Amino acid sequence: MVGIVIVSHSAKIAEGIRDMAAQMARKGQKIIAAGGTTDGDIGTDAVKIYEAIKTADDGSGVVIMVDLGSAILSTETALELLEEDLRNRVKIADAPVLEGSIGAVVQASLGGPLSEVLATAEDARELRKR
Amino acid sequence: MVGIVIVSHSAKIAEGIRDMAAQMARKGQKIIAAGGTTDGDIGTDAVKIYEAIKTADDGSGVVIMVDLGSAILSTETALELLEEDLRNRVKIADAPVLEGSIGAVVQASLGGPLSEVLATAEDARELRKR
Amino acid sequence: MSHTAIAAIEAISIAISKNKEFLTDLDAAIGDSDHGINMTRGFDAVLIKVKGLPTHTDIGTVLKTVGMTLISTVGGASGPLYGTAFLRAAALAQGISCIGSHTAVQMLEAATNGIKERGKATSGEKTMLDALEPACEAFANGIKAQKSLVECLALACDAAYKGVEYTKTIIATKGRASYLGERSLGHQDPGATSSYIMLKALADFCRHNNLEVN
Amino acid sequence: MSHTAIAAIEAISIAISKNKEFLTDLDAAIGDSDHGINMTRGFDAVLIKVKGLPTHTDIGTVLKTVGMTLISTVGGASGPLYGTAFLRAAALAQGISCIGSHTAVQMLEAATNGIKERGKATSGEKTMLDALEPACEAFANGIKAQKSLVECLALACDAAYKGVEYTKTIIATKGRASYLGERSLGHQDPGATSSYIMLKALADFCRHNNLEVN
Ligand SMILES: Nc1ncnc2c1ncn2[C@@H]1O[C@H](COP(=O)(O)OP(=O)(O)O)[C@@H](O)[C@H]1O
Ligand SMILES: Nc1ncnc2c1ncn2[C@@H]1O[C@H](COP(=O)(O)OP(=O)(O)O)[C@@H](O)[C@H]1O
Ligand SMILES: [Mg+2]
Ligand SMILES: [Mg+2]
Ligand SMILES: [Mg+2]
Ligand SMILES: [Mg+2]
Repeated sequence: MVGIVIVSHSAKIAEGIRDMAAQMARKGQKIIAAGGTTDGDIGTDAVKIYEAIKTADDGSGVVIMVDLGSAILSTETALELLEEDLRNRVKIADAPVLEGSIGAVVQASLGGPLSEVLATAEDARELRKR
Repeated sequence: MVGIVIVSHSAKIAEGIRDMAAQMARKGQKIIAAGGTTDGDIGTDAVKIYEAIKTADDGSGVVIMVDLGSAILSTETALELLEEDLRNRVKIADAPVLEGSIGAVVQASLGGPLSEVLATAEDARELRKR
Repeated sequence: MSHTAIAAIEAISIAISKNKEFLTDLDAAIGDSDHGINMTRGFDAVLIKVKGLPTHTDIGTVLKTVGMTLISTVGGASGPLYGTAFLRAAALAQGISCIGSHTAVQMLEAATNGIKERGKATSGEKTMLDALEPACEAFANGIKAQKSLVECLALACDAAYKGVEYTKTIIATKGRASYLGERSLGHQDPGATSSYIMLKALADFCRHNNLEVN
Repeated sequence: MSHTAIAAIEAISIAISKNKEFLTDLDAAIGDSDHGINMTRGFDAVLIKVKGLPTHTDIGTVLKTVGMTLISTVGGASGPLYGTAFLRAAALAQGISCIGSHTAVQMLEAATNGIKERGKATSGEKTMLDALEPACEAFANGIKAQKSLVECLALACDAAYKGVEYTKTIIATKGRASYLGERSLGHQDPGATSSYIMLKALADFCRHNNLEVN
């Protein structure tokens, strides 16, 4: 199954999204939270994200959900640290972090390939709240 | 200043978003987290949301950010509990919960009126992650 | 009388508790594995609240207490949905300690419409409405045909049961199960099932207690 | 030699620490009040790491250690940005223990380009690039004109300083300050300021130690 990494400035948010998404996941679905700085402050950590990607991948690839601007910068920095082989099957979703994560996890748990999981995550942009 | 209420299925998420958004806020900006069930489980609580709205309003109105489907149902139920006067100055943003909350808080802290805070929250739908 | 209403709520609550795992398992297939947990948490809280009400409370207040408690404790979509249903029914039972047949129909209709409005949903979307709408219709028809309360509730239960079966054949377009698209086919909807369970508990309660509306 | 490189990093680190509150206050006006905190946390961690390196480590490894530590400890946008800058510079200093003037120019350019790529930004967007790009150009021109390292760094600092002043006159279109739109006008950019502070610390360090490139 495609793994999901959730990158947020806040560890609480990344963990909370993981917990919410896990409710919709099949057993064995990897959902890795990579939020906050090592000392528990608000921020992102490219090395933590790099480790999370490696943990999330079982060979099927990884979709990364990110919150704000600098989370993208850290995630792209993390990608640069990966060996090319793995990097080629890692995608950053252009989607809202919470809404996209839920969709991505559902699709990944259905056994969808990387491209479909990414597309489902990005469909969350069209989600309406009213 | 327009108050912001953050409704999520997860208390951690609502609190984390509040903390992240607070970094961008002026003093006195009200950002109220209304996440999770009373017993700490994942879910939403219309009465908790109702209380949050009342706390968030200083007369300028409230923008509510919601995560998924049933958070909307609980929030709309909460609106039904409000007196009409307050209900008329409360809006649910059609926006991603995290991304919209940050924008809404920035705009509210700049002293923007309800309509502008709502519009800024909803602009977050256009935020690109790549 | 309010103690009868409270006893009926208690019967519903017991039925929900008994089906906690069943409902949760149904939700595991097409949702987030919590419907039984949600409903049990909600009705456990309801029981404590309604038992704390003063004797001779009117039925409206009992039902309002149920609704307010459900919206604040269930946690899932079913909380605001069933909560709204009870609140809408409560509004028609304010000050009453005995429900007439006409009022009973109106209350069930108001409850069902409350769910439709709250959920922005209609029949055929694989939700609790697929049990409740036909049940409501069957109940109303029974009353129109001057059948007894017990008979009418039996008709409503039959209709709800068929509705639950029907949900197996359709794709969810509302709620979490809609995330699954076609993969929701073949599974019965947890919310439709809990609606049936509640109606059945109410029907059994009325039958055992020889209750009648007038 | 690596101990010189480490001493230079230490000088930069001290300068950042001294300006912790100043940088944080600048960020409070147009960001999230953490730039000084972020940078100090990052360089505190950097100091521990580089001091733990074996003696005779090449400059590339020192700079790589700085970059890796910054990307993992700073927390804010400046972490991946400055981290990438150091990593790009490090790649040009692999195995070297002494930097030639040509290499020095290339390293500063690689660092600046790393930030441009990582941040998808360019000059005029009210970021650290408004200090770094002119500084980089001034430095390269100085080297081309065969000026001394100390002179070239002085030119770079002047250019960076002007860049910081320039950021007061423009609207942010990258990073958090861009959320403020026109309200970012009149404030100097925290990242441009920290870039200037780091360059100034490096220039002072080289001047005090009579360092020269060849
Ligand atoms: N918009 C809606 N309209 C009507 N019923 C709905 C709607 N959304 C969900 N439901 C009902 O709620 C049930 C799920 O309840 P529950 O599991 O408690 O909530 P959640 O999906 O939030 O976990 C579904 O099986 C369905 O019957
Ligand atoms: N996309 C970008 N490109 C270049 N520099 C940027 C970019 N985004 C932010 N910056 C710089 O980073 C600085 C803010 O750093 P910091 O406060 O540590 O991060 P954050 O904004 O994540 O809290 C800004 O002042 C700006 O100079
Ligand atoms: Mg559920
Ligand atoms: Mg749920
Ligand atoms: Mg900052
Ligand atoms: Mg920050």
